[in-house]
Amino acid sequence: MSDTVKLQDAANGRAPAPSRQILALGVIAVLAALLPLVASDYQLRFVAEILIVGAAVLSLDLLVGYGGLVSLGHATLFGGAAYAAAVASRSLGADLTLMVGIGTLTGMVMAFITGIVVMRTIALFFLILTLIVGQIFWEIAFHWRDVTGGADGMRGLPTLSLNLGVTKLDLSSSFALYVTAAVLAFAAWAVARSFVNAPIGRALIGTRERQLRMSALGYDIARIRMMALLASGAIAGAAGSLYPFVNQYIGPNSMQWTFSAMMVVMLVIGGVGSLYGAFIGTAVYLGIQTYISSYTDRWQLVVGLIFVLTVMIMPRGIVHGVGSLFGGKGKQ
Amino acid sequence: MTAQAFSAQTATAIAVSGLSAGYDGVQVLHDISFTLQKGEAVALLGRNGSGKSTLATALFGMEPQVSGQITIHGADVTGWASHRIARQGIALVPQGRGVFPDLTVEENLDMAALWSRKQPCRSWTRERVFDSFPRLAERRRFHSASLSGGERQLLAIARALLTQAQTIVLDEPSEGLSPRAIEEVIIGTVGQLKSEGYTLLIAEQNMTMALQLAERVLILDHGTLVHDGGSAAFLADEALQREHLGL
Amino acid sequence: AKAANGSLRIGMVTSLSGPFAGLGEAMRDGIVMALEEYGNEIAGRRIELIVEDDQAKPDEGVRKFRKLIGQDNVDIVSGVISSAVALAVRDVVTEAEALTFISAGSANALARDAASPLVFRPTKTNWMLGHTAGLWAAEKISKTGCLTIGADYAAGREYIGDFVETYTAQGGAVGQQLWAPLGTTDFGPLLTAIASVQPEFIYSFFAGSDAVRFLRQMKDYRLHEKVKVLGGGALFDQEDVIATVKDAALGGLNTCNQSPTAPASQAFSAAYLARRGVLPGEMGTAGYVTAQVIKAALERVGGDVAAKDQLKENLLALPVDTVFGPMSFDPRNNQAILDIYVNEITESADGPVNQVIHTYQGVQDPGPTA
Amino acid sequence: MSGDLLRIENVGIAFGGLKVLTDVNLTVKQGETMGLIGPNGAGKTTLFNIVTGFLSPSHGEVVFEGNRITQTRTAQRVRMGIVRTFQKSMVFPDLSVMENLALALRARTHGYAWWRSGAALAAADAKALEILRKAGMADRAGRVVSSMSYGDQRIVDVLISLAMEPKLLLLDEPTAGLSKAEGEHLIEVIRTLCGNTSLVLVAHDLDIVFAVCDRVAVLDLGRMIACDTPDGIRAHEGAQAAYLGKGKEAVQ
Amino acid sequence: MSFYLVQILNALSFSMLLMLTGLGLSVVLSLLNFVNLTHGSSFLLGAYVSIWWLGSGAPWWLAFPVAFLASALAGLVLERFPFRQFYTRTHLMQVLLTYGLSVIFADLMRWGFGAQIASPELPEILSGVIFVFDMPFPIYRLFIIVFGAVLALALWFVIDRTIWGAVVRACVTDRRFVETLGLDTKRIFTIVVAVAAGLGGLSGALGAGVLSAYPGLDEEQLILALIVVVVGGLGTFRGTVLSALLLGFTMTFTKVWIPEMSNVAALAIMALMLVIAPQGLVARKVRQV
Ligand SMILES: Nc1ncnc2c1ncn2[C@@H]1O[C@H](COP(=O)(O)OP(=O)(O)OP(=O)(O)O)[C@@H](O)[C@H]1O
Ligand SMILES: Nc1ncnc2c1ncn2[C@@H]1O[C@H](COP(=O)(O)OP(=O)(O)OP(=O)(O)O)[C@@H](O)[C@H]1O
Ligand SMILES: [Mg+2]
Ligand SMILES: [Mg+2]
Repeated sequence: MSDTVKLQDAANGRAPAPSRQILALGVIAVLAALLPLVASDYQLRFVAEILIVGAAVLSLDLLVGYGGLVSLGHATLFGGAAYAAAVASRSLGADLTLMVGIGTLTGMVMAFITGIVVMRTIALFFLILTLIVGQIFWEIAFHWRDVTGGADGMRGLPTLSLNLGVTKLDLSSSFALYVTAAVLAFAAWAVARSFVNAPIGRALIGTRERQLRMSALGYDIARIRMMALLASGAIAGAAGSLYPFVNQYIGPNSMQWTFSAMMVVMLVIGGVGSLYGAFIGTAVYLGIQTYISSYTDRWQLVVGLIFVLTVMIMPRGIVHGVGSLFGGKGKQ
Repeated sequence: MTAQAFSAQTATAIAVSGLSAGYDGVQVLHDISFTLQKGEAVALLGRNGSGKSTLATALFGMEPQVSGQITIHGADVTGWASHRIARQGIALVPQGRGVFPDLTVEENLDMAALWSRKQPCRSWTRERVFDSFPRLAERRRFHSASLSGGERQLLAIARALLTQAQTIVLDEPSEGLSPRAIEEVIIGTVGQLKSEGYTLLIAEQNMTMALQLAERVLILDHGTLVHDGGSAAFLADEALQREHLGL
Repeated sequence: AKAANGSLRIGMVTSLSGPFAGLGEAMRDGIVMALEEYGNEIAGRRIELIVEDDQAKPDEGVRKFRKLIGQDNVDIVSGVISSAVALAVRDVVTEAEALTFISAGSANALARDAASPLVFRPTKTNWMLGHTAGLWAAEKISKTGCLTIGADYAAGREYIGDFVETYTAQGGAVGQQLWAPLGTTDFGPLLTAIASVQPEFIYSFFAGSDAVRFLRQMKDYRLHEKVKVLGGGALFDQEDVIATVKDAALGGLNTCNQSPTAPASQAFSAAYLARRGVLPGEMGTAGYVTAQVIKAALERVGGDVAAKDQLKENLLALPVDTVFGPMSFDPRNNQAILDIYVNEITESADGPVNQVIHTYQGVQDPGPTA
Repeated sequence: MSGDLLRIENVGIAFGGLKVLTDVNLTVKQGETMGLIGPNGAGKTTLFNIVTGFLSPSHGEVVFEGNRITQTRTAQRVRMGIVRTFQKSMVFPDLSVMENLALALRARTHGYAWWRSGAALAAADAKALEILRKAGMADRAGRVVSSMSYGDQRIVDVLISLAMEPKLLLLDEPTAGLSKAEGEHLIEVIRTLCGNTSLVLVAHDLDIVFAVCDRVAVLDLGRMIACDTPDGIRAHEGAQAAYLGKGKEAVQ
Repeated sequence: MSFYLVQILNALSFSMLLMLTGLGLSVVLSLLNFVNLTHGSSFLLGAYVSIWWLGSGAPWWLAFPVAFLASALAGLVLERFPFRQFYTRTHLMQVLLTYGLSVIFADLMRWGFGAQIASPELPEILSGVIFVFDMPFPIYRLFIIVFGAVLALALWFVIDRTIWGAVVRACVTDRRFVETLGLDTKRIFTIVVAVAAGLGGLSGALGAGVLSAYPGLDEEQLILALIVVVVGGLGTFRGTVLSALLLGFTMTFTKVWIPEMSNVAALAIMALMLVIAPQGLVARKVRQV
């Protein structure tokens, strides 16, 4: 029996033993708990933003890393949910559970609509079709001035709160926002991980590897892809629902293709197919963008160089790159 | 400097010494040395995974080489780019056919003749190929992806011929061919080549067929060259066959 | 929290990349120019300027404002070209109670329901330009044969809407209204439509590369000689547009809070020309004006930036002399009340230039009541 | 009727005016092993494509267990129990052998499941391992398929199909590229693993075909020219001419 | 009547502009299967170079070959390093690499040519108008239509009608086997990438007369080009032309009839095309099994 288990692990590429994983999670939890003690308000809020955007990037990893489906329309799932939450909050108030619920649902609905359109395409065709569908959504948000505020976006939103029945917890402080984002990020990771380790996740990998073979095995490719899209949309939507409350603002930029492209870049920098790499990529991207530009006018040059160097030196992202630097083998 | 010019200079077609090669990290071939004289037909036998294909592609500089030296028609080609090696007058019929699927049959053939089109002596022309393989003539404007497995194999062989190379490495040419096609194409056409003075290295699983053509046998086992000798002696030695080929 | 005589930090967020990069550079040069003139010292305090890039994206703008306030501890924040960014940061600076000077983002809302106690706007609102253009058109051009064409986004809608409202209130009648998506590359189809309508004049709002392409293609289709163009200031921005399209702009009319030939701007225009090789457009001037207003505000409280209420009261009390012209602030919304120029593009020694042909004095946005 | 698993009725197909199959009729009985031979380009693979739904015929019907399936989608047919292998082996190159098999094993039970008990998964994995043991490949279970030799990849390809537990298994030259010994070994594996599955075997190695098949059908130029027991085919003049060429030493 | 005639001419010239932008990209993408996002940079470089050339007083018609050469040279250098290492990598890696490069180039060009919008001074012969009945139509746009058509024909001939197009396509399937036929694939790739970049520059030079040049134009054009090429279908040249015409005509006529929905309509048409033909308008149908 024991050799069965070993073989199975090798086969599935679940490299780290459970104990090591628990250790890693513990370390992260401790660091996360310590952060508020050392970070300023501004920095905490920045981390919260990283976690929220990171969760959306992680949901993109489901499609890119496991399904081989590079989407240039992912921001619409995120931004669409953000708009839905923002619009709802105006009349219903910004209760956390309500917002996340609405966001998740919107994300899934938009993923479903996108899915129906893009289902039969792959590779570059998928990329372009998601781009086009995303831009159509964007155009709608951009022109539906009565609801979305058009190019100016929406401001003046209520602050986020959590209704606990007896009391109402105000979540507008940086600290509360950070905690909320951290919980969301963890939940997103856990959901995504359970997805990729479940049979559906492996089937998704199968469609990436050899679509024809999958249909010869009797799998319904469209169904697998749709499920991945829905899962991804749900996570992106949940993340998106918090986004308006980080800045008390939501604008069409959060749905634009440039934001989708940014998410892809974040993902690749962090490491495709590792899930948690999404957070690292997001942190690095937002970090350099926010800090380097203070030092030099040529910051775009620096950012470009970083992209180029990343793919040349760490083709599989920071997650694997750093791993191999320290002698870890990373999974093959 | 044409391939013919090279073949004239020397009697050896392929000389390999101390060749080790493999894929990232995994060494597949271990210290292999052998020589093919001009005009020889040699069979390369071995079980699945013993490294026949690796050896064939390594000759063309397609696999990362660890050590050793490869000489083709008198020139030391170690470390050369594949196309330069090919221009020494050696051609490959890759395993699994390796035809270019979204090109038509004609385009596949024209491409093969592209480099050698300015050569003075061209023994194989498109017309001669179509004469020898009427099936391909019928399908000349079809994408080669639409061909059946065996038809692709024919195309791969025809393509190698059109490069005008005098030395041809065939990696499992009989795979997927019907008995009649083996008869006509391999024994017939390839056998004809042999009598025209071509040098042939034939990696095969179909021992019967290989031995009909080859007068010498090389056996690979786990990436090591374990036997190099005449066909007759090999056929007689059942212990050898059992040990390395599992017959 | 800092000693009144320590150095004082001014943060400016502007667009140094993205579609407004050229404008952002000009704005930055404007404020730097002013500060250099002041010897980097205002009201006895050394000035430290920190400039950040918002890429013309609201999210990025918010992040940069937060950074300036939360990490760099600046005393004053300023800048912003895009209206969307200005609106996006409104709640952030309000919550942080940061002293804010919006140099250029001109959405009407910031003078209305989005006005905020510590956010000053030493520049125009879109309404001020659309409204004056409506007045001018009805009075001086024609009450008929008007066609409007504008960029189809928030600012374009505001300009055209405000123009149409005033123009029709003055008895004008608007004919066809055309819209072009933001970032339109080919105006050909719309220009052909204009050619077939043959309007008396058109009122138009485009900015940046859209404006350049619109004017150039007007000329390509030989419409610039046939149809009078009246536009929002950005359509004929001296530095951003006219310097590029040159004689394709000749004969154009615009209403703008800035003009390189306005009396208040004479000295500045010369200095700017010497420094950057072009006459100033709105953004370069806006950068400079921001510094002028900050200087006035600080001097009126002796450099004590912590006394925000005092500063506000003193700033609202008296007009400030700026290169835009005399500027007073509306106590309801901290919005500047400005002279609006009607400029005509005429040939000059320095090439085509915005020549003031009329001045509407003391134009005030309707403000929160609108 | 009860014994007929698959009936191919008057099937024909043409590509751009080129008739590849003409009025092909063929019946595969329950539990039978049928050989399908014919020269290169005769249309064997094309016939498989039609039966599995990768192509739809210009005319004719495919009937499986009494149901017309000519218009049924591939995935649906697989779930009905028609499984094939590919002439050019088609595996999941970047996955391990185990994962390759697991994908096949889960396909019909819980391939889309998100939540599934560990026990169910372990059971499937154990089954995969069992299959590998029987095929003598248990030691290579964790190998990434793309790093295996060509022959081994072919075996994996066949194992994937067997893991589906099909009612009808179409094998397209499974032994091509394998040595005689290995080919025989593979056939052995197939026979031990497939139980009472009906097989259609395309192969150019007549020794194997004649040894394992109950009946043999011969395709030539898209027409079915014979369908008989191995002995009958050996004696069949037309089959001889079409398939074996003049020198007949390939048949002992 | 003349209104519609001119609108058709408008649509044609805009389509040609789209097609020109897509040409170079189409070559690398469908022949080499390499996602080259620096194509927008080539376009912008060509635009700047031609503007500079036209302003310098040198013979105007040389501006186009010069722009071609400048961009081709840049492409040549890039091909040597680092494109060469990336042909066999995944599209995603190619995207990140070339995107990073395009960001670098955008910044370098901004450094060199400034952030201000630049427009070329067209020569006298190209800046007039012709009148279709009574409606004006710029000669420069006619020039674009003719030039584009000629270029498209030439490329179509080389790619679809000579063996060299086939050779390059074969390289994508398996470069190693092309090498065994004695063909120097490295050189082939270098030439293709350089020519494609040159085409990008050339179309930038032509486009500048309509679009002007400014930081950000590279990205705008790149996205349009990507959409045009991919919707057209990879591996064929006709597809790019077809989809450029489709997009050009849709955008032109919706701008007149439903201006607010113009972009949505154009995007929706392109999406519809991909839904109907998931492999692009013109796809090579290849037997799969
Ligand atoms: N791309 C690759 N990466 C890693 N290992 C490989 C690769 N290709 C082959 N191998 C390994 O190299 C060894 C030799 O393979 P090769 O294909 O040369 O064998 P072969 O003798 O041609 O077998 P066959 O008769 O099955 O074609 C095998 O053990 C195989 O696992
Ligand atoms: N999509 C297609 N387009 C054009 N011709 C095709 C297509 N598919 C098959 N053909 C032709 O049909 C014929 C039969 O092909 P098929 O692959 O069925 O042969 P086969 O009997 O399997 O041969 P082999 O033993 O060589 O594999 C071939 O001549 C092939 O060229
Ligand atoms: Mg081999
Ligand atoms: Mg076949």
